[in-house]
Amino acid sequence: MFAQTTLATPDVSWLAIAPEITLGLGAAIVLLVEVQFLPPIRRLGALVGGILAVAFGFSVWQWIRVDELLTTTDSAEFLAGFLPFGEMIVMDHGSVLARFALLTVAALGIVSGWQLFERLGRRGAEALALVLLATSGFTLMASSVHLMMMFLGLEVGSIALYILAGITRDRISSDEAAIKYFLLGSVASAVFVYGVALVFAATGELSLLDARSFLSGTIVTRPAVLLIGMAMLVVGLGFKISAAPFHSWAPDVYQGAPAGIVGYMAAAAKIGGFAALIRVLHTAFPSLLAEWAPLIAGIATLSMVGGGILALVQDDVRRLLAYSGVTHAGFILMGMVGGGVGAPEIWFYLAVYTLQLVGAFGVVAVVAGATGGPTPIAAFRGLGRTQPMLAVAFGVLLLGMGGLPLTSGFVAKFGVFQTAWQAGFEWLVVVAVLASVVGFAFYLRVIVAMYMHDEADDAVPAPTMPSRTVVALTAIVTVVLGLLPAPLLELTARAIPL
Amino acid sequence: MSPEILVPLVIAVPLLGAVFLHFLGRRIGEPLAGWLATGAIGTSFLLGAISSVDFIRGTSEHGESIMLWDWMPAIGAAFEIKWDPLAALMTLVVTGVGTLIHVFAIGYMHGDERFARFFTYLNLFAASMLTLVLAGNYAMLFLGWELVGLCSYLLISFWYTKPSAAAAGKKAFIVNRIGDLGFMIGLMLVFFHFGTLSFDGIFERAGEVLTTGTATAIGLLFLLGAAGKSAQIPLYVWLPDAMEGPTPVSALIHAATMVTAGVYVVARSASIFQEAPAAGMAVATVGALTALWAASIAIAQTDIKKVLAYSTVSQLGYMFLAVGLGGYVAGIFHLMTHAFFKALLFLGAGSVIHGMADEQDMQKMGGLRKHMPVTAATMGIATLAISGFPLLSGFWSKDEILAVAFEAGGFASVLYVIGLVTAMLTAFYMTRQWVMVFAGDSRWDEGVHPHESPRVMTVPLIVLAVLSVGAGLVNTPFRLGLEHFLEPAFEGIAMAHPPDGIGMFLLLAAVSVGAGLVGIAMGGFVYTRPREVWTRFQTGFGRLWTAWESAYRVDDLYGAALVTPGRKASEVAAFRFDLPIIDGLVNGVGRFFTESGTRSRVIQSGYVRHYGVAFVGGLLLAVIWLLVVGGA
Amino acid sequence: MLTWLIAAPALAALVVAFLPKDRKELYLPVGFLLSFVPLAIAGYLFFDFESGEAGFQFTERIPWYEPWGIEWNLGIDGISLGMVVLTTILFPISLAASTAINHKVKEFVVAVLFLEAGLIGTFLALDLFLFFVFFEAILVPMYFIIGIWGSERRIYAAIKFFLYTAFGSALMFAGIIALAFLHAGQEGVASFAYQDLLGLDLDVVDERLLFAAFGLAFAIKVPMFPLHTWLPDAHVEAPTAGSVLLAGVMLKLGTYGLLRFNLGLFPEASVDAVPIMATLGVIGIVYGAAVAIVQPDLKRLVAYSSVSHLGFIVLGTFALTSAGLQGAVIQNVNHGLTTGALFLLVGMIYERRHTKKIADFGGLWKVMPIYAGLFLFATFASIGIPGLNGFVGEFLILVGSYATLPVFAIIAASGVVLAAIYLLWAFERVFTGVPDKPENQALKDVNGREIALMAPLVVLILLLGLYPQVLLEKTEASTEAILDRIEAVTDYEVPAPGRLDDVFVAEGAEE
Amino acid sequence: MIEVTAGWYMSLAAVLFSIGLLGILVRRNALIMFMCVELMLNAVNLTFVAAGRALGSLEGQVSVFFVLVVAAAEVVVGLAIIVAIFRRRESASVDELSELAG
Amino acid sequence: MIELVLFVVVGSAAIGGALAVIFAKNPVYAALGLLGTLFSLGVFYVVNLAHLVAVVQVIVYAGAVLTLFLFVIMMIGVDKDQAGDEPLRYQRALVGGLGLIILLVGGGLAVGGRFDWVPTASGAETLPNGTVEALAGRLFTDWVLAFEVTALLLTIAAAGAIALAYFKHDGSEPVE
Repeated sequence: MFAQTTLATPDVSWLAIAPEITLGLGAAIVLLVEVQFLPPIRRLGALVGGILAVAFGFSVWQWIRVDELLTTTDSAEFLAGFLPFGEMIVMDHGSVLARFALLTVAALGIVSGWQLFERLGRRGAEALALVLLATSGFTLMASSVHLMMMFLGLEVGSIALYILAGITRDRISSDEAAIKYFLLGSVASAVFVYGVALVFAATGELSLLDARSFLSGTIVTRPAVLLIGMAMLVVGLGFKISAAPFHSWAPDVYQGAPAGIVGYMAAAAKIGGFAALIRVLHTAFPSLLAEWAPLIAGIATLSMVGGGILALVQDDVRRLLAYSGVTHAGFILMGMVGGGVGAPEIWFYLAVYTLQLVGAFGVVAVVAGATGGPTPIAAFRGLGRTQPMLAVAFGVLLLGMGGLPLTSGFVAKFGVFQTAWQAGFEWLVVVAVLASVVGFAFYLRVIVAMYMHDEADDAVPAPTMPSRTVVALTAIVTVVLGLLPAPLLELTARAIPL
Repeated sequence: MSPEILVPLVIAVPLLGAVFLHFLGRRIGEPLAGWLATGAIGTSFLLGAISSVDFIRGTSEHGESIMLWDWMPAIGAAFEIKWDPLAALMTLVVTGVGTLIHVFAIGYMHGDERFARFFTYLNLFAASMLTLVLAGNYAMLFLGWELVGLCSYLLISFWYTKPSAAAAGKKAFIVNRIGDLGFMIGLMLVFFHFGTLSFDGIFERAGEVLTTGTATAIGLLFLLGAAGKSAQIPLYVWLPDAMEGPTPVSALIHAATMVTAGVYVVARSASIFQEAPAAGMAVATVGALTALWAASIAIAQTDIKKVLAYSTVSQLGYMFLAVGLGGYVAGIFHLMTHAFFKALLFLGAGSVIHGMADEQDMQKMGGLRKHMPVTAATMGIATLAISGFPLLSGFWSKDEILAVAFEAGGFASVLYVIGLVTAMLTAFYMTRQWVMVFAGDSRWDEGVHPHESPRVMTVPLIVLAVLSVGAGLVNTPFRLGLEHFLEPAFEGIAMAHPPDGIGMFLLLAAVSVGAGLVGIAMGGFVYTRPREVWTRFQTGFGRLWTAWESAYRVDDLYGAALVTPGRKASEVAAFRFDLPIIDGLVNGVGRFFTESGTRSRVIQSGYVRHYGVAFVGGLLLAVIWLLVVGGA
Repeated sequence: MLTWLIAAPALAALVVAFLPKDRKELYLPVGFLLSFVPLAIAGYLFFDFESGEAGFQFTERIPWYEPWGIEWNLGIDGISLGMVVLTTILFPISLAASTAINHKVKEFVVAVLFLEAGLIGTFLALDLFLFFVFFEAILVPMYFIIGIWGSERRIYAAIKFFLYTAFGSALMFAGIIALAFLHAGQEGVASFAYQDLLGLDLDVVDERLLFAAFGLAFAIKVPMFPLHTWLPDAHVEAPTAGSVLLAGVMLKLGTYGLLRFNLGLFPEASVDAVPIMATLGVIGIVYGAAVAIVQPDLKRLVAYSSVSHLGFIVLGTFALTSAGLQGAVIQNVNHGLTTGALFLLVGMIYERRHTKKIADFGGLWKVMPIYAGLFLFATFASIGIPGLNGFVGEFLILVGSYATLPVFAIIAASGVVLAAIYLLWAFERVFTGVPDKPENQALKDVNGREIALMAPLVVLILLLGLYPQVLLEKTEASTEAILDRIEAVTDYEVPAPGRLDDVFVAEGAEE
Repeated sequence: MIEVTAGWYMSLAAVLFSIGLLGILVRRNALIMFMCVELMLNAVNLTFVAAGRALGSLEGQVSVFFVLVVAAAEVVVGLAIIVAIFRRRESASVDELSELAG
Repeated sequence: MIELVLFVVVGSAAIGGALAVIFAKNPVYAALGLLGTLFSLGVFYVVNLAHLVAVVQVIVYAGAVLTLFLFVIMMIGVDKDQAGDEPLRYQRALVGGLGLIILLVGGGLAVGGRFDWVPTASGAETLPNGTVEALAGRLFTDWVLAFEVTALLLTIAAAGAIALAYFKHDGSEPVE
């Protein structure tokens, strides 16, 4: 009786989503194992480590596969592998890079914040699962070439982060962080999806590629809807990357959320947000570059200057890092004003910066101590004498964020500066170089505290082995990439989006 | 041996002496250190003498320039020696007088804890002075020029624990520097126009390269420099203070040698001044005025060394008068004779001070004649010599200068009159000094037991006395030995000469000798009488005398006009401008940022709904921007 | 070779860093000994250097990351040679002078050695990107040296120093990027190599902007009036070694940069900028000296004297005559030696009395004659007494700049007088008179180590004063080359004093 | 007669969206702020549907489903957070949560 | 004609409900206002040929979500602290300003007909009256990945709810 309609199955490329599947299943497994066996949290940690490793392995495989695809002549095979699932997501170097970055950040974040997970006890399992899920969400967001897909990924990531922000119950400020993050975040995503709707209304397309071809094909006589939609997309993502004036959540959340997880939260949101921003603006609206480039430049300026000035007067290192994150959002946005050509520099900057971020928050977590209490700059006094190794690493990381030559931060800054200059935004570069000087000003305040003041009253606990390793690792990478950036640069150089 | 080797040694020997004494002087100690130093400079006297034989014989006319090594080739500066009669003469004077003063100093500095160091400086000075006179280019000349200044600084403030001495040394150096400023600028011009600083490169082409304008400029700038070194108006103020130094220093540096450097430079640059008569006249005028000015001050001084100091200034004025008018031989001639008798005077004064246990106030002396006969006799001779007593050295040289001035005529005849008056004053105050010190009855405090100085000090006095008597004979109107000797050095220069003819000579001589005798008579008449007479005599001049006594209060004037305002100015610059304004601005920038930071913190009020407002506001801005740019 | 010259101190720093914790007494000696390695290399370079050779020697070029056109591009010429040698000489001395450092000795030695590596790198780098890397990186060790081992207001001074200079170099960084892309625009490929960038033809506006960007960075480093106020603070607070290196080498980055990059890359703009730069230079000379006169603190006084002396270098540089440039180059070295010596001496007295206030002293000559002698020597070197090095540079500069900037030269000459005033007055107050204060009477004279520290400086001061040819003959070709380039690309003509035609031109000017 | 184009519906949606947006700013009860978010999401849905119809594309309607799902998930989490906070401090006013500032 | 009437009536109802949400003193009224809006939107969905959506709208939103809201409202008590006062200074003014701007921009666009837009070529074929099957087709072919991702969402929601709101009976937390 029922009319049999045959559905045309889309090209399915399991490889393209293998990491996400791993993560998703992994999360489920973690939860189930926890419920079933109540294992010690360490076991779960090992398990999560394994999951991340597997996911990373898949990503590497993807990378290789992408290289192959790019060499194939068979267009069908190419499309099937490159744009699987009805062109919902793309498997290109950019998306794989995003996976590398996010997985690394997740691993390091968990390790450096391990104390927290141990303290969470049974809730630790949920926390771990949520980290995995958030990661998968952001990877999807980064690899999607379809607005709704992007929205879903964004939500998966964000909602997980809202929960993580409020997951610890020992501190009131954790609640505040969670609710602020959640309310503002959901408004932002509402704005984003409204933008999706408007773009859909204006172009009739949700797929970025189709939208581009539509826009390149037709002259939009009444672009109001399209433009408003675009603005809303930019704003929605601007919130995720905490660019001024959409940054206001960042300081409070960084300060309120448990120290152990902030590093990951900040880094993951930035990676996903920027990956999406590149895709939306470059893949869908290259024809409107002239319109949105100035807008991006404006946001960048506001972020660099405003963030810098506010960071100058912070007393809590977490807030300081939050505002510095705002300035960094501004710097990274500079790489976008030239369109897609800046993508490699953006990716380099993201990789470098997020590593430093995680490392820095690793230190913060140590100083915050088990309770994840407040971390005023005063708490870092005399760290150079009490915890020399920690202090040196932190100093390196801070100077790296400041963009001091011989650190990776400098190379990264140089990259985005030159793309902006190439794009004809000389004034933006001038603003940026001056802003980076302001940057030094507030990073130095911490260094001053560490090296030029006497010890604080309550001694800083010795860092645990895991966090020690993470901090050291990130610091070393910062220096090494500052001396020999070429390998990573050659990697990111391939990440030109469609 | 040929000068190429010997002449460099003239400089090298005392220099090595200085270096040696610097490191080992303390070890070998007194008096050997002194004898070593004396030996060093004595050696270079001999070397100089040997090398200048040819000039005296007249076999080698122009001498030669000896290239040692490159210094600043970009501006034609090298370590090169110009060995010509002028240099030779200066060398002999410097080393000759220098040797005698070294000997004297051995006795004078006896017992000083830094005995050896003193001779180190003396030798260093000798080397520097010789560098100055032997220099083959202006750069090297300037090298010596500055080094003698340095040595004079070291020697004036030799007794540095005396604040006055330290201050005097500093003052001397800085005032000299002001002069050097002029000299340096002069050198800049020279280099700019000649492209080199080497004498040979300059003097041949002076005529073709220089216009009167530039020549005058250079000349005046050199005059400024010379005025600094040779203590002429307006820069003479350091010399009286320089008397803080040990007396041998005053004799050597501030009477015989260093202060004559200015005269030497003018003579050396004759070919430049030739292009600039105005500059020459300026030199002469400055000289004449200084002569009178200083002489008038000397009249009223009661410090035995101050009298000599102002007298030196005044005599240097004579030399300037001469060289300014082009009477180079006359100038140099007087330079030489003056070196002898003024050195003698200073040493004599030193001997007196020595014998009087460091008493310098002439009012506390008198009647020393019988206690220190040698000193008295020798100083008497010197006094007569400087007063231009016939047939003594001063007579010949001074008369030649006056004669030159007379001959030049025109404005110069005014200068001649000034010179004449000065001659009279000189005679007066010198006689006054001698009488106050040696004649009359003793006025010294009890406890003081004046005694003749040891042989080592008196011998130099005697030698110098002989020279003061006889040195004049090298250049008399009847036998112009010095003139012939120096001529090669001034080849191509139109030199001013005294009028020819014995009659004229006798007439002028008579006039000046008359002036001198008047002075002597007056001095003798007043100051052999008891004190009341002097005071009546002095009060007779009223305010004028006090003005002289206080040296016209020029120091106070400079202090009020230059030093204090300068200090004020730099204080304002440092504490009213640099710190509050410039640095204030810098810190202001920093404060601006932090301030704006603190102010903008209110935006981050912590109220989520405020954040919402910010968010929505941003959103609207973005929308509106895109709509506007997108042309919707 | 050059790479090793940079690497040697860096490696030395690592060696020290990995010395065992319990052998504290080793840190300083080891660092000191290792700092002779770069000195040896530099010495070799100096004697192997081809005199009369205008171009760069011992060059090394290895691409760093082609797509961006950045390279590891080193070379040395007459202008940098002197600075490199000076640097390598001053470092062992300042290390040996740091026995008073009693806490965090290891960190100190490491910081100093890294600073050396950075400074040498800055002088050798021919790739502008690389140059900037070093130029900025050296701020950190110096920042720590001032901030950790300095005196009371060290933190204020350190931060001020860091931010002020970083601010200056920020715009230069933009300028460097701009240059690279201008090159890309003309040659198709972005390049930061000095050799390539020389070939650019810039339009007037660009060139002036770039000149300004670079100029600002270097003017702050020099420091030129009115950007000098960080210097006194930094000097006063820094430890002895810090002051010596700051004044001796770091400030020279400014003058070196002006000479190498502003003159080298932007000849047109340089010629146009002569009035401004010369004015600032002369103001610096007079103003610095005037302010120095009344400074109550010895180090502040010497710091302001540096402002004054470096004014001479700026003037000489922008006089654009061969004598002026040679003077500037050699004065760079001279000032390093004399001021270094002065700071060493002040440091010695500070270690004994823990004060730098002139008012606290008096009559020291009596209690420590050798010290007084050394101080007097350095003082006169700084005043510019002929026969000592200071004179050679200043005299060349003055005589050289008269040809093009007569008025400026004349005003500048007055700095010579002022120098005598402030230095001798200070000397008088510190050393002469009787030592009335009890704590001064007990002072010990300099010991063997301290004399050994000063000895090389004294020797060099005399050597460069009496026979500057050792350096000048090597620099001449390079300075001439710069002038030739300026003459080639602009209508400016370097005056050759003494040429009769010039003389007549000058007459015309006078009438 | 006037024809009701999709533009009308979209305008209506825009109005609703704006109301929701401003509502967030004026209400300080977390729950109600959260309702405002729902309001915004519904405005989005209306846009999707209307536009989808006008374009004759199903994508609009499909999207609505996902928006719904997201909304549901958000509700769960959001209410959980609100409840958790309420447990601690007996109030749902966000104005009382303003320790973190500056 | 009917559509116009519907639009005016229901549309005003929707707006009314929305306004109720942001102005009602009592959270319950706010919830009911929201409910009204949801229903009116359901109507519009029907009008716009999105029947399935309309149904889901009513069931899911009105049925589930709203109930949940009301439940929580009841649980945490209906606090009347939402008096007319506004603790934050300038807040009202700011919001008013923003509203005004929105009004101006939106109004301007609407008047200028700018917010109206041209249905594009792809809109040639019109939707079938009854789209369930077609929807299913879309969902399970091209959108299948998105469909799966919603699974992640729900997992998160579940895990999150537990993590956040899970307490022992004594009210103390399992952590301590």
